[in-house]
Amino acid sequence: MTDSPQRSLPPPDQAREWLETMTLIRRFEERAGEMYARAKIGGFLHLSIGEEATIVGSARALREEDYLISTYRSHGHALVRGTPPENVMAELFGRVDGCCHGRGGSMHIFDASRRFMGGYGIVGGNLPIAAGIALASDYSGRDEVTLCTFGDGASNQGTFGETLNLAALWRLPVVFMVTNNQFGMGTSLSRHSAVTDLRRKGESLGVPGMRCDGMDVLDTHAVVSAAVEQVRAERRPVLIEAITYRFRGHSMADPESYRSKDEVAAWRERDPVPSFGKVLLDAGVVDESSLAEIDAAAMARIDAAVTFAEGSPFPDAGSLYDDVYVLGESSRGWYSVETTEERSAGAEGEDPTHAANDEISQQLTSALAAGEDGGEPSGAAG
Amino acid sequence: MTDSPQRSLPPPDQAREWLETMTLIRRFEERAGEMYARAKIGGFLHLSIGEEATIVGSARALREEDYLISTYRSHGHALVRGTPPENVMAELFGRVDGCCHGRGGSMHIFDASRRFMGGYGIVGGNLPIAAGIALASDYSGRDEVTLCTFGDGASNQGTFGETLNLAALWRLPVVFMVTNNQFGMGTSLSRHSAVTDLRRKGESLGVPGMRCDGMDVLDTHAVVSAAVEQVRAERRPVLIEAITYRFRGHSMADPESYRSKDEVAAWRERDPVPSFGKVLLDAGVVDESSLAEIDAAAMARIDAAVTFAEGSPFPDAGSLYDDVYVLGESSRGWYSVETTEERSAGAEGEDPTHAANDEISQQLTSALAAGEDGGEPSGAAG
Amino acid sequence: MAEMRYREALGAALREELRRDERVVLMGEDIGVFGGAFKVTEGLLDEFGEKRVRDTPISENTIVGVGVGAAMTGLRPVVELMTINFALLAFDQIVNHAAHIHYMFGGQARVPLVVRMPQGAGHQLGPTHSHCLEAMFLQVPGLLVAVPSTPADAKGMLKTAIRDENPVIFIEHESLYGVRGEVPDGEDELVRFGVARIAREGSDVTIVGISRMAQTAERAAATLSAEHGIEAEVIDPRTLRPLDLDTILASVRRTNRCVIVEEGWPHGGVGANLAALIGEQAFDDLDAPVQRVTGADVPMPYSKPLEDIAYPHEPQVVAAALTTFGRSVPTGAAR
Amino acid sequence: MAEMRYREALGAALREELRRDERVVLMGEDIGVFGGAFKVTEGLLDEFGEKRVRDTPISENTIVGVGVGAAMTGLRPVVELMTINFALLAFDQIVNHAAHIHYMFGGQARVPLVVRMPQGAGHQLGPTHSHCLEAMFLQVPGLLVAVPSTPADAKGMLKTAIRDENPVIFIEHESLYGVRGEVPDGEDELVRFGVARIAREGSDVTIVGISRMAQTAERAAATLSAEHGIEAEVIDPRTLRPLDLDTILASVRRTNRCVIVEEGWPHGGVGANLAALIGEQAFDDLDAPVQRVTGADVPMPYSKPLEDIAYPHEPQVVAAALTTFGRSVPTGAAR
Ligand SMILES: Cc1ncc(C[n+]2csc(CCOP(=O)(O)OP(=O)(O)O)c2C)c(N)n1
Ligand SMILES: Cc1ncc(C[n+]2csc(CCOP(=O)(O)OP(=O)(O)O)c2C)c(N)n1
Ligand SMILES: [Mg+2]
Ligand SMILES: [Mg+2]
Repeated sequence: MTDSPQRSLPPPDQAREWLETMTLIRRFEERAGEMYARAKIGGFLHLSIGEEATIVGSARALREEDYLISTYRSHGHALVRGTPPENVMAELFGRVDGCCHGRGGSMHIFDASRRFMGGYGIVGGNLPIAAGIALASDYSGRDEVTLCTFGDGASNQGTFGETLNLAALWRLPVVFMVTNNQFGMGTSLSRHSAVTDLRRKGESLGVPGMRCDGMDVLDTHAVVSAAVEQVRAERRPVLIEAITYRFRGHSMADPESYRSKDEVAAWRERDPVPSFGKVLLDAGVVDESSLAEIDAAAMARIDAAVTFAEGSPFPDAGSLYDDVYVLGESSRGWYSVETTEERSAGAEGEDPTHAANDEISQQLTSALAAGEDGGEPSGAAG
Repeated sequence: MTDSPQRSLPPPDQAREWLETMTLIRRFEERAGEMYARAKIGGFLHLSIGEEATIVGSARALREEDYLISTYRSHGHALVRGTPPENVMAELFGRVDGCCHGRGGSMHIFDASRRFMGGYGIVGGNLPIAAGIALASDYSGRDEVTLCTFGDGASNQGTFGETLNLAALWRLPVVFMVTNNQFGMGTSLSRHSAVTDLRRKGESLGVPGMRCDGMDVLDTHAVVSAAVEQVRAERRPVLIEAITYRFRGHSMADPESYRSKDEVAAWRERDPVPSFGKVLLDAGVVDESSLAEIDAAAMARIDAAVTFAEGSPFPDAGSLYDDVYVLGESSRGWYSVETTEERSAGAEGEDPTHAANDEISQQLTSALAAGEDGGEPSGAAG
Repeated sequence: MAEMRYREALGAALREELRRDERVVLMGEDIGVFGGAFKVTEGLLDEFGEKRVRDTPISENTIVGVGVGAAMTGLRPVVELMTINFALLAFDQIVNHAAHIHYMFGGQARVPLVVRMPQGAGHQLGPTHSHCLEAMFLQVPGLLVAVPSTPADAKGMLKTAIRDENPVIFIEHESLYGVRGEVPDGEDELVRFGVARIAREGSDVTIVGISRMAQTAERAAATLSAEHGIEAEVIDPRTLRPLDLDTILASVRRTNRCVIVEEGWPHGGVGANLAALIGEQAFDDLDAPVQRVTGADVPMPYSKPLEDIAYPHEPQVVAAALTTFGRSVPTGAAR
Repeated sequence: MAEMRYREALGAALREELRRDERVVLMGEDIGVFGGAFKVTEGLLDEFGEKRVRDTPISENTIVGVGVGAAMTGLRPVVELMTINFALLAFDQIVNHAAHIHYMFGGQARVPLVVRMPQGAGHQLGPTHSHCLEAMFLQVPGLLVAVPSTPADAKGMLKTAIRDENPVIFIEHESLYGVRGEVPDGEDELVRFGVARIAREGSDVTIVGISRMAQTAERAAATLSAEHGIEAEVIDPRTLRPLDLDTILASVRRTNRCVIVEEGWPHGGVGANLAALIGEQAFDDLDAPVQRVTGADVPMPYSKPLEDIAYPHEPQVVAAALTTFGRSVPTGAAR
């Protein structure tokens, strides 16, 4: 079923780290779900429970300098790259210590320092961006590969065909990985894609395909490693289909009426986290007590993340207009337009502690007025 | 090279009509080019000289009730469906008797009465529309097939992948035909598409491919007929690649620096119009004098078309706002917004005969004011 | 009359039109088996089957284009885009095709297509999922633009949209789906386009509220009356094309003051457009500059306290209305 | 100073920036072998090679997205869209991605991307090929929007755009490509964003002209002076974001009259935005309503006489200016 060239266990330390990371992701997601239920987290929350082997197996095929780019279902992708759970959780809580200072939320996680390039809310939106990142690597003569993950549903978006063609034509070092979790929201694979053998979906675009068992971290790692090294050497894209399943709803609001409990239960039997635990147990890499330790450590880390997130302040109202623009020397004038409204009051019934201060209306108008020579006329709001 | 199931000459009358139509299209296009050079025609003018066998061979595979939809290079598509050259030429001249009353011009030809569904200026824009037309046929239980033609360059547009997938999934009766004339503007096939065997470009989308020799009207007709009947029976899309070449530039403004004179000359040896003439001559369907007659008849018809177009008036300035909306009973209010400007003057240095009359400003504001009960307040411009 | 939610009113309109007219067909992502991202289409697949209630792949531009083609050849498609944010992928089919086909083909083809979608902030969906884009659609000749703010209008206007011969951009609001209101019974209770709704009569200041902001404006008007002795007239234009400018102008000519409230970005918004039109048509009637209350000129932040101050609430509307009387509200007291 | 065409000035800016900065890379349909649909990039492939001057497939949304990704990771991409009409296919990457990434990722990523494209009517390209869309881009926080109207500005502003750290929507005009003008020599002759150009000084009425309409406004001003004794001040804002509203307001405060001229659609256009801002900020200084002269509210017809009356020319600007003095022009005499 898969295109795994070899499927052997890595050195014990490494194998253990994979299990630790898969466990961390699992525990993170579970806790995030709880925090959502307790209204600590707002917006949409898309969990990747069930997809941990796909995430860890693929990301561990990358070098540190390689890029990873994902979708709105990306907490695990940040964690696997090393973003501290504290900062991811704080982002979900909308706090200043969130990895995007609370600006992006669950759908828009990002960590430039670890080359995790986001976190995009628009289905199919990350594919062209991945090609652009790979172009920059290639252009600069750097050896890096970009791993771009997206869903089965995304393979129907126009950017899929456009980007795969362009990447093949320009020989860009991208590994496209379709995380086939069998559904685009509530629409099952065969109801949204005419071709359901997704690894073939790049063939007509000049992108050869491979498949891996996304429930099996070893298989995923083996296939993606082969792909990454092939892409690195030949500088041509490939498409990998990872077969997996999300155990939870599409997002927290999903009643899951589109699939049966039996189907979910059947897939849960292949739960990638305990499965890999068992593999390591059987191989003697871990024993029962170290399995328990790994889980306890993950839980403790998530506890710490929640505590950290709770303790981090909300962004100051005065920061609302920060980073809309990079303010440079070459411009003046009104970057943003303010209307007569004063941003001085919160929502009806809201605690007024979030009230903005008077300075906001300064920031949003003549952004560089401060640095200006006084020669030009300056409006009241400037 | 092609997927022609049979490739026999049709009955003499039919064969002769094909040659007549190919000749008519050729002469039309040549004359349009001249009229453009004489500034009788404005805008962009995309000629299909060289592609006549593709146009006639494919369109003649259709029944009258089938739909044809094309691109900005579509004079031939209108003519083959029976739109009088007079009305097509008048459209190019921007006159009221143009098939779109001068609104669309060369890129936006349309003839609802003959089920020629346009003429679209946006590369790739007609594909989803074709699927929608086919949906309407299917939905209404009608037997019709839609033939959708577009260029090799268009196969890189997002709508290509999106539409082929949707059409395959919904089993829509569309024949997609990529008119591979080797270039998207000045970019050659291998420089814009990673896969150059375009008939394969639908495979990953669930749409099987065929190929025809687009320089040969018999081959094109045989392949497209097989495809149309297959689609009609099975109600599933197919993709046909027609291999052809445009002998002229992309549009009239094209210096053609991207290809060599030799390449053009080599393709011109396979000129589809004289080639088919020769076939008919060899088969005894026509003799030399009837060949000359066919050409003379085409020339005469084009002369008549030019005379007709010249004689047709320009649209009245007062018609500017006609048909922006279908004005219905269910609405009132300002459909359009007029500003203070009066549309009473032509361009600088222009003949003032085109000056709009005062009524325009009425039309564009309170469109239905006339039919209103007087109960509501009515503004000055209403 | 029956009380129902905005969401239910929309669903009822769809159901009734599906029953009434064989040509009506619904298409969209997850509108069938899933029942719609916001449950507007819930139950319709069961009642009308897969032919008429069609789940689509995630292909926004193409879905709209399929609607265009089907509309040109006899169907009355109602396309749901899951949210307005994804309409940015379909601008080509909406502007270059749906809006222009009737005109550019000289009136030969009609595009009786409805594109439904919700907009709006307030649910912490962050920068890519909180747009209010009515002002972009508003610009395009050939489109009609509807922004219903009550359950009754949601139903009556959606029915009108489906029966109209033009492409209609039908903009719902995520925060209104749960709102309840009285909805007239009857299959033919249409709400005409281009007729503004006077939500509240008053003679001191005109407040125009767009989409959800019509409700915010009504609350502000109540506060103005109770706390400041100011009687505001609240107008919900209902459609931005056609626009019932006459009703707005008549009100402004009486009140001599105007506040426009919208949730979208300020630069080039609906408010700017109305302010310009009012400035042109009622210049001498204005006793104070037209005030605009708009969303903040930023991508919508996720974090709750930032999101809260990035779109308008009642206190800002009250403050803007007071400004037209030369009264200013001390900072911090606006609530 | 050298005299050159607008087109050449743009080409020179690209050439100089390609030479100056290794990170600058051009991408677009037919910009290489073909030399550019409007010949702006002619010769650049020969000089800089395929690595830096890249022909792309016809995939607008993806081309812009590739620019976004490359900009985030160190390049300075300049993407050419063949015309602004095709930008409607790329609105998702422009709005949801290019404009919002810096903000939504908390300042961690920058998108120093330039998207160049021409707009405009006047060449009989019909409904799908004649749009003026600056007002749509103007709405979006995170974007800078440049609309140069002279060769000198074309060059100086394109260089500024390439060096800026923000995504810049750089809107050229098809009818300006052949226009000649003096262009300062020197690699570092930048034209700052947010500084309006006062094309002509005058004290009687302020005329703001957008994109090509700055030139139409200048001609109208000459006529106003010669035939009506009215001295108009003509302002070209050059960039719509950032906007030099200060300069416009200062002028209006002196002249007490304002006319805004744009080629795009009237509903929600640049003129509406400026009229609203002026109405808010200079209400008491206005002696007459702000006048807007805009393109007609129709898809652009192909036929020459219809196209001619569907976008503004000098006589309409003159008439609008006279209107601010209460003088009306008899119909038919506006020419
Ligand atoms: C352009 C766009 N259309 C629709 C949506 C709404 N939406 C969010 S996730 C989703 C399903 C995507 O499915 P898939 O690509 O398989 O990814 P998965 O959620 O299964 O990880 C949809 C339709 C969106 N975010 N963006
Ligand atoms: C969306 C879009 N992008 C770009 C263009 C400009 N353009 C017009 S025709 C053309 C080339 C199309 O090539 P192809 O599809 O092969 O068709 P052909 O012209 O060869 O018939 C281009 C780039 C356009 N009209 N629409
Ligand atoms: Mg999925
Ligand atoms: Mg071609």
